[in-house]
Amino acid sequence: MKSQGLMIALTFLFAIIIILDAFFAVDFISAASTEIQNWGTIIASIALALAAVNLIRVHSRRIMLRRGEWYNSVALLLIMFVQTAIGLFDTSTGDIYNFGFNNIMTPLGATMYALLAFWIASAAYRAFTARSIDSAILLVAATVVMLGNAPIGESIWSAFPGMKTWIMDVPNMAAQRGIMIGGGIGAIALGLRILMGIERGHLGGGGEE
Amino acid sequence: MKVLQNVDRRIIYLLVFLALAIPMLQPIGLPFSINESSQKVYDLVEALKPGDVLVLSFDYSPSGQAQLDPQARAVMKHAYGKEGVKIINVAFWPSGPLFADKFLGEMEGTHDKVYGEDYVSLGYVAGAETAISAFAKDMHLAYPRDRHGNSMSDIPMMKDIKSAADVDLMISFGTGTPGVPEHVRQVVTVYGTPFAVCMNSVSVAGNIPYYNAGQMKGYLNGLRGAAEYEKMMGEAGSATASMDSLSFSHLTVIIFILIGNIAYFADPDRKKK
Amino acid sequence: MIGTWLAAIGTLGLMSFAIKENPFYRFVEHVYVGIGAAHSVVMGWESLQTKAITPMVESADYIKIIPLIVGLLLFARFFKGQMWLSRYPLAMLVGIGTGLTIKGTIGAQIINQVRATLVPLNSINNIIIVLGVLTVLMFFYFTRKNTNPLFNTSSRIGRYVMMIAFGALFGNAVMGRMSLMIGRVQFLLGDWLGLLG
Amino acid sequence: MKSGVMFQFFSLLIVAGAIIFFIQKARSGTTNQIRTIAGLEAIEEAVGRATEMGRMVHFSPGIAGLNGVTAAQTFAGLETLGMVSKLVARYGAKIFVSIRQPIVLPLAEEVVRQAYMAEGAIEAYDEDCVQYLSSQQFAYAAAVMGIIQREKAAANILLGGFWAESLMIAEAGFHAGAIQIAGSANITQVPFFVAACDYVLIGEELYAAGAIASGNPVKLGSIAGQDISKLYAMILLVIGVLAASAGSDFLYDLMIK
Repeated sequence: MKSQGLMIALTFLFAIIIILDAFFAVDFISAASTEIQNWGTIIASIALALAAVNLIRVHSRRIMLRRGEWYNSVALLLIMFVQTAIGLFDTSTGDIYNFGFNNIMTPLGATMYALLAFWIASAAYRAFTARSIDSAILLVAATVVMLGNAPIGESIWSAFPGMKTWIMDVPNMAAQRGIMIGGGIGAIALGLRILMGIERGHLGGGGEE
Repeated sequence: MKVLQNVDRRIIYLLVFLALAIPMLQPIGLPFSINESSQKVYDLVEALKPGDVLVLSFDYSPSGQAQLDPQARAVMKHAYGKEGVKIINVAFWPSGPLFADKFLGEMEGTHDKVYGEDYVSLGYVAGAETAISAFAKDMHLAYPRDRHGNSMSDIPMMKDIKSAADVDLMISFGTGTPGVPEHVRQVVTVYGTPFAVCMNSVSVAGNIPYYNAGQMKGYLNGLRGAAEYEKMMGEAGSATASMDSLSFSHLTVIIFILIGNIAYFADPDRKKK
Repeated sequence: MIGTWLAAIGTLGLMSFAIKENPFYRFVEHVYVGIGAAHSVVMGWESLQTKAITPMVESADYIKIIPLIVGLLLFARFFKGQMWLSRYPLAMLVGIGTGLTIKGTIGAQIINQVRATLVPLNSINNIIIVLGVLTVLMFFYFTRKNTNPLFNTSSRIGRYVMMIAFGALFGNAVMGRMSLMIGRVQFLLGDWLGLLG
Repeated sequence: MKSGVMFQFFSLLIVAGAIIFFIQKARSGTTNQIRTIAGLEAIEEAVGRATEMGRMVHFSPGIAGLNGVTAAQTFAGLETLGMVSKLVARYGAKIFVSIRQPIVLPLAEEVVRQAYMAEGAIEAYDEDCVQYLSSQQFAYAAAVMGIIQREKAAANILLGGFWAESLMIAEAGFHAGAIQIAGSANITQVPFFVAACDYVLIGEELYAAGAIASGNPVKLGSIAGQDISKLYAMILLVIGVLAASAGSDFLYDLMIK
């Protein structure tokens, strides 16, 4: 059963059930589509543990070989095991679990990306220049949008919010729609290449913008 | 001019920090207007009638919390104050349910909704777009139990609510993927559910076509959107308090771009680079 | 109280990266990765209870054993030579995902978007919108000769329209990034130091 | 058929048909002409300049891995890396490739080695020119910034999936005075590239660049099929807008049939 053909057939079958269900009202296809989508959520639930297993492998090796900053690996695994244990016994609605979530995970996650405020200011100062027509248009539009967003813009000139709204709803909308249509066609093409068995080894991803 | 280009980056960081911190300590309270897109979100919630079903989907993580928390707080307060509206809290990001719990905890005693009768927390289901699609298609099969372990069939308010077609308004608090496109693809397009979004600022520009096409009926833009919602509710909160900081940090960035460009164009070595 | 201090120490630890990459930063970063992974496991387990265990125990829906076993095959990748087994759950997930993308995209992102652009050319804004969408599509039209004047002009216009859009994106990104830092500064000055009214 | 989806269904048939047809046609050897992509053309100039100045070319294929929807960007980045390293080998310049995902490292090494081999310059290939720096997003960015500044890179080429680190790396390259060529399909990062770089590949241009650089017929065929689908959207648009201007909503109504 190592055959790639079988896997591609499986992928194809699951995809076609969902596509048919979208366009045709057939009871057993609808039921099958509902069932496999719920299967998908079950498999995805299990997949959430993969990262943890991977971390255990990487960091336990680092600790055993006393490589690099192995004590950080100890900290990583320790907090991972403790918080997981609390979560499994106390559930994620429990007070102890929420203590860790609210006082460790949330502030750290929030700070990680908050640093971008610094990076963007420094890049604005040192690198963002209007050296071509492209970048000149971009910087002018960006400045107007910034003045439309920040309350101080309104205090300087009451027309800024209106200008911002126009940029967002007219030229920005048009460009984003063109990109969206092109990107949508690209996504369908990628899907077709997967179903044709040409493109392999994809798994849906996602993250913070 | 060379000096201007070689200012230590840490000085820039410090200036940004001060631009944020000083207005917090010495607020001036610059006035701000309400964007039409935010007004629409408020009006959608305001127009909910007794018996209407509202779904609140918590699709963000700690990284987006600074923008999404104030939005969610304001919108939830508004929604839970609407008499007779049935509210379903769900999440398609793993941190979502914990945020929802936090706000429900804060609001305890301020509303007269009863768990199971008027509102329910379904919690998180993995699978991103697949989970969204499964939820929209059949909530009872997608969530055999709620977040507290109660069987779905034992929850009185869910008796007549089967799919997204029974929902009168869906609001997503979202910062990334899965987010707006996934909800539009699997919920709005299929069931025609009215949909509004509270999102982080970075996502706004790219999602505008959905707003223009009516697939998204309204949206809040980041912290500014939250402040506008607080203003419409008539209750200034943390977002309103941060508007001066937002103003001065923007001003700092604009001034930096100006100085950077002056230095760049005044640099005689520029052509030889 | 202890919680606020913990959060403040962590916040400052990560912020110290702005001054210089340092050992304390790396320690805090490891803690973050650890607790983040724990959160995924816990929420994954609760999702699994909701989706697979409850139906099997309460409604005797034993067919859920199939995805459960197939899902466990994901871990086969950690055993030498058994990697191929973990491709079965992936094949299923990819199949479902691809199906949902294809059927969702054609309506939401293509047909409905084109439809919303079918406006009469009776105002400047409508003309800009129609021309904008068309020229941006032209810009992304790749299989053509470089000498085609119609395409060259229109894709240049498309490029400029996109630059305005990128400016809008940029402006909003600045607001987003600043808001994140505002959240942290509010925490440090208010919740931790108690300096804010 | 369910109500309201007929037009979508037939459109899907047209789009899918065009894409499949052109992929099959390309597989059987038909080639398509593709418009030039300015950023891709500029790579030769950038490598030439680095050679003259005796400073290195920095390349990053982004921070995405080989799984998930963003993998396509990594592959497009690696395909262009092949072209970049051939030019580097031909001119006798120096290249440094920064890697964030361990799984991408062996692939990138192989691409560079193959390129040196193809140019008959394998003895000039430096094993350390492809390096894994860190798996953590910002630690990776900090390491890349350090390298670009220390070595005063003459060219900075960033092609692949980039997220929040994009502007940090682009700022470092700008400050080092490098010619910067960047591209990503993550539209949210493109504005920062436009503001700080000399040439930018926008969105799908990245995939087209990868297809051109590698000459992969399936990808080239897919691009041709996608273009036909875009043409279909444009035709609908033109007809519908003209009709709407003349007061007829027939297409507008037909599309929700």
